[in-house]
Amino acid sequence: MDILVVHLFNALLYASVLFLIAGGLSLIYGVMRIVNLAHGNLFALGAFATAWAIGQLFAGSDSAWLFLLLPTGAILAALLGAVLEPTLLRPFYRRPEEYQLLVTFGLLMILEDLIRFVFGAYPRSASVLFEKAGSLHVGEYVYPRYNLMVIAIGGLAALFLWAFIYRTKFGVVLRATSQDMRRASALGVNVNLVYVQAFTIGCFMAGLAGSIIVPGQSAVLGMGVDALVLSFIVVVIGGLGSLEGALVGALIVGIIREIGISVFPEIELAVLYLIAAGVLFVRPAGLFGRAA
Amino acid sequence: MNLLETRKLTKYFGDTHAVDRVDFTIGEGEVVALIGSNGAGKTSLVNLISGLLRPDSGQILFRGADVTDESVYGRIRAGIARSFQIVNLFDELTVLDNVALSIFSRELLTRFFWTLADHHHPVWQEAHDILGQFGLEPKSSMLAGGISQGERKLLDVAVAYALKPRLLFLDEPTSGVSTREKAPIMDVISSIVRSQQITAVVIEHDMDIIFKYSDRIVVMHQGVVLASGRPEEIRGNEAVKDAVFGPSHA
Amino acid sequence: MTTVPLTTFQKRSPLRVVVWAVPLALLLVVLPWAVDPYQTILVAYGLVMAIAVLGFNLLLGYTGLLSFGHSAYFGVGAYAVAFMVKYFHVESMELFLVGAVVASTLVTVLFGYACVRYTRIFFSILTLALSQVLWSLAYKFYGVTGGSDGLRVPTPKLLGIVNPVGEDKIRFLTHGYYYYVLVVFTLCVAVMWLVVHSPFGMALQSIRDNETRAQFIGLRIRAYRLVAFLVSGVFTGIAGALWVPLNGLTTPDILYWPFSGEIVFMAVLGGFRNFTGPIVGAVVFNWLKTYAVGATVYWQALLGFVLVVLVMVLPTGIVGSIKLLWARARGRAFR
Amino acid sequence: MPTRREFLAQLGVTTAAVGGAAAGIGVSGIAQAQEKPKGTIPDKPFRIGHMTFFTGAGAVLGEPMYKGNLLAAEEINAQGGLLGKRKIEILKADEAAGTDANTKEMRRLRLSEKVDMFMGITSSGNTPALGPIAEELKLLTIFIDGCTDFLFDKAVPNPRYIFRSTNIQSADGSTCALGVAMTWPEIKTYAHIHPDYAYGRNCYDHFTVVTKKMLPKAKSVSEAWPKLFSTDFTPHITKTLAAKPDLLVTSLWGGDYVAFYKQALQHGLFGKMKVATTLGLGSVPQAIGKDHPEGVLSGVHANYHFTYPAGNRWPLNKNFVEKYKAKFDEYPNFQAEGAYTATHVLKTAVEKANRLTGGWPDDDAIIGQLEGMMYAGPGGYVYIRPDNHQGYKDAITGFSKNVPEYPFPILDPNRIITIPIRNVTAPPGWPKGEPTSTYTWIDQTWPQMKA
Repeated sequence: MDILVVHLFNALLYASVLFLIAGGLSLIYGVMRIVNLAHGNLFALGAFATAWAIGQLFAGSDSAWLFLLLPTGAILAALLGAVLEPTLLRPFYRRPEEYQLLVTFGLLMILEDLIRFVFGAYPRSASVLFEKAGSLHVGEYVYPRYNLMVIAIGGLAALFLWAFIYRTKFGVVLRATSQDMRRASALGVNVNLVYVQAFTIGCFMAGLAGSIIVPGQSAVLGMGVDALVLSFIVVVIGGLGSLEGALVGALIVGIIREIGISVFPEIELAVLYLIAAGVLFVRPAGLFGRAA
Repeated sequence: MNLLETRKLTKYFGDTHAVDRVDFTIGEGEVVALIGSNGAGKTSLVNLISGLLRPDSGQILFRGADVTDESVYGRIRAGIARSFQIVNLFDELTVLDNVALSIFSRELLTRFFWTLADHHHPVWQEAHDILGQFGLEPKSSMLAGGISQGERKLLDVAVAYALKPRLLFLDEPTSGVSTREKAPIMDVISSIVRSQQITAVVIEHDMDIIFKYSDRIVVMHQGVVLASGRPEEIRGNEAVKDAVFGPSHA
Repeated sequence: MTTVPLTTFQKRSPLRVVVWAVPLALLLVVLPWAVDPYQTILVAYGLVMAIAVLGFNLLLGYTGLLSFGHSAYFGVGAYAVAFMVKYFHVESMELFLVGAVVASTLVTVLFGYACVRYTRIFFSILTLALSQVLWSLAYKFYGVTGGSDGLRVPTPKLLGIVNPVGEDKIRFLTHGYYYYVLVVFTLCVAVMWLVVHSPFGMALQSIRDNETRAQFIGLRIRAYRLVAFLVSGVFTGIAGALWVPLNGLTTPDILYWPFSGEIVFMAVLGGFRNFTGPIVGAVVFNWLKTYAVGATVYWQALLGFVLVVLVMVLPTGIVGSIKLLWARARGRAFR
Repeated sequence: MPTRREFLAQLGVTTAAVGGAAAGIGVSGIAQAQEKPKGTIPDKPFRIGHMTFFTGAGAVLGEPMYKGNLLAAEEINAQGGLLGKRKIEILKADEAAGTDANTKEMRRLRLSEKVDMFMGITSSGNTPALGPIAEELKLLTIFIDGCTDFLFDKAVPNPRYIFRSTNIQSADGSTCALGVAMTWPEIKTYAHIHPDYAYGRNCYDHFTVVTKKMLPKAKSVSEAWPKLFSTDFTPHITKTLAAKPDLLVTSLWGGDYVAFYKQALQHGLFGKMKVATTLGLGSVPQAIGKDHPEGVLSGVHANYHFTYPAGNRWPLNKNFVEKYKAKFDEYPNFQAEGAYTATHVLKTAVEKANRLTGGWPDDDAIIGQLEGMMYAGPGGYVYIRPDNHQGYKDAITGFSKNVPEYPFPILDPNRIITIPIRNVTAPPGWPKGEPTSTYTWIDQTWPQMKA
């Protein structure tokens, strides 16, 4: 029985991180109709930046204040997003999708090496926070408290995002722009501003995912490419452009992965993709998607 | 026998009754004008008959056969073709290619991937002939995206005409061109339609054109057929005037 | 932006192609005797990739569908060969090619059926997701595929002849195998040229330009897209089969989605609106990547930078830009 | 039928703190005096293409390999180079570019950069790919690691140009299993966590076959196969905990192992079961923190740990560790030792060949000297078997222990386990088997212990 709780925590842990990444990807697509292939690298950037701040800048420190450094990566990713959107992506909105995909694919390759250049080629960790948080008892098992924090942050982010989009004025503007950019523009909405904000939020989410995951795990090169393809599974299941879809998709992927590793250890990864493929054949637009 | 007949054909968009239980018939060889104010349901009716839209209820009979559930492809094979109100061409292909494509498709030659398109000489000959009929031959090697609006409207009709349809829908063939150009365009289209004895339905706003070129006029208003008759009958119909031109017009 | 007409279907003399194709072909024929073996091997890689990109471009350039999952069909071709070696001890290159065609046909029909219901970004993401299914299978079914270690493929028999030049594999690659690739490449180019200049190819371009109107001249667009998808996938599968003996083994890397990205990259580099664009793109990319990897650990950034600049400044690619310059030089403005 | 204790003794599995002792005939060593070379030697640099992981998660294991190569090359160059003339020049190549890119790069190094020799390789996924290419290229090659049995069992069964210096991979799983059988014979259940690639599969196979013989009552109750270079082992740990085994055996290494043990600590895994690793302390020693539990059977790839053979008993090791520490400010791992030794092995082979032929010896002459060479390196004697070109040295493993001298755990100097390598690997002439020759050899020739 207790083990089920632990399995559930694991699934939620994975889902929280995936939701943050895939949710950001989906939000950006929903508003700007652009699929950012470099999105996974912003996740990686978040992880490396936070690991750098905690593991190197304040190496050796054991203070609880270190928790304040956690958002470093998220903020850095958001800043990068705020710069990238107007400079690199904006010229491409009027151009065919293949160019949009390609420019973000180019960005992916550049960011991959930029991270290597800035943070070095070795894995980085910030495990001091993970260790500080300690563990708690779940029946006969012990579970890292830090992982529960990650789940909480993921849940809070989902809640906050929902409130932001459905309960604030900016949310209204965002949704209006997402539904009809021209009409919103005619109604006096500064579309450029909305775009840069939406992109920044999306990048922030990806960076946050990287930031909170790194103390419990570590930052390695290539994590961005892997994360992107996983978040594609999430949005494929949930439906591109839908935040609800990203949430449900992340939960499904989190649960399936946990079951897959426990029951089909030989083919855990394949199980995930096979189920995504199954959803595709039945509902190609995803569970919450609006297909073209 | 009627070439085309719709029975209680209905299409809703939400609460709007775009087409509301319409019974609409066209006889062999007729040239019918379909008129009505904006939103009257003319284009929706054509979309339903040509297969672009699926009806919510009702039937469409073409030459006595029920084509309600037929695909666009099936309807085109049966002989229903259409042009578009907003020009719909293959802009990155040449004018000649646009027409030739229709002929290739009509002759089921587009399945051939083992012969050079170039070598189908009869097709190209026919395409040149058609462009000649429409007065577009001088433009044949230009890109369809690079000719004037009036020429594009004509080409749009030519592409539909090249399918050799039994029934041709022309959705506002002169919209978007200057008044001066309208008559020449209609003259070309009319002479081709008449000479080939094609049954045609023309959606049009310009009353002069309508009265000049059509055998019969069908008036739609708010999704229903308000009146149908010879031009001179419609000309005197007060209800039509109110519906189509607004009460002030009377 | 000026668009150079991709096709004017009538009155295109094959002679005009011959004028530049024949000298180029001669150059390729004498190549192994003129340059060092490594350059020949690189060109062989380039020609193999050119077949794949040529296939890919039937979808992007001619049908208007951007596949981000063409690694799947390349991988299917490669793994088909590896399985034939592993389970049936086949050695004949001709049988390999047949096997790759059969395998990639099966997979493309299945994937294509799901994908051609959608266009634009949805098509791209569907193809990507489906290719990753194959990647995960290749990665995880260790007993069958060798997992990340991949499967080895020994030197094949060409036309039933056991490695005609004896033991030396490098000589085999730069002579026997190089010419084999060159012949298959030439055949593929000829077939693809026929396909895109056939009435069928015209129909694909009409679908690319205007899906609705294509439907209303009586084209069943899904069927056409599916056939295009099939031809495209099979070409890429053939390339996969040719690639394995060159590489010596096949690993899941060629099924992973960034490899699909490289295929797209090659098409855009060469210019996907030109028939020859993919060929030029594949050869140049292959050369560029090899030297970038050798020159700097930051080769990825270098390639990424090239890609970004390319889509910003030269969206018509190498061939498109040359044509444009050529046209300008001759003082003839298009459009 | 021998008892387990008797059979272990037969195998020569010993727990002791002694260095290598007996010197065989014809043993070469680093400290050999330089003789004047015969004939004229060109002064063209001797170019070695060195490919290993310089980036990514594998770099913790790969970079020391390069450093070992570099250190040896500098020592040799300080004496004027190979045969006093040919300075060694190393061209780096990054193994992390992927298997397919690696095969291309090897061809480029040979055909375009004209390297005289190739060294390196960390991943056992890469040697079976590159081995045949090296043979095609007729490129003299000493693989340092990537030690899968598959290379010489299947991929290149009759090697001509390729050699490998560190112990064969099957020894890793077998050594781990023998260590377990000797230390914890009472275990009834065990669980696996292995990276999902050649190395993990190999460890799984050989641990299983040896344990089946030695501890027939012990059952495997759980398996987990995380992707190589993963960072999240939470579900794999949970699965293992749920199975409640007496022992966990894992072949995770490098950054993967670091992330794993930190996560396992927070899940209380080490308190609930014994843990045996094949490569736990085998990555750079300083990568593991003092929070790592003591008493874990900590593998060093059945190869080398810098604390053994201990300093005074085996000066070659003391000398090597000191030089390495001085130059790179870290301690060498088994790959640093492997590459260092391999470079000196090359030097010795070149010198011996020169004495026979005069002038710069051709590759065949060097190969003739490499085959069957017995060489004393920092890690003890290494013997290059002529039939399969594989280097063999006694396998070692031990138990993690924190000592005040080092800021990281080392192998407990009082409980080092050594096994003569010939007793755990298939002998020459044994037919090629599936999954490995050593596997079938153990399966068919080792006696079955009674419970």
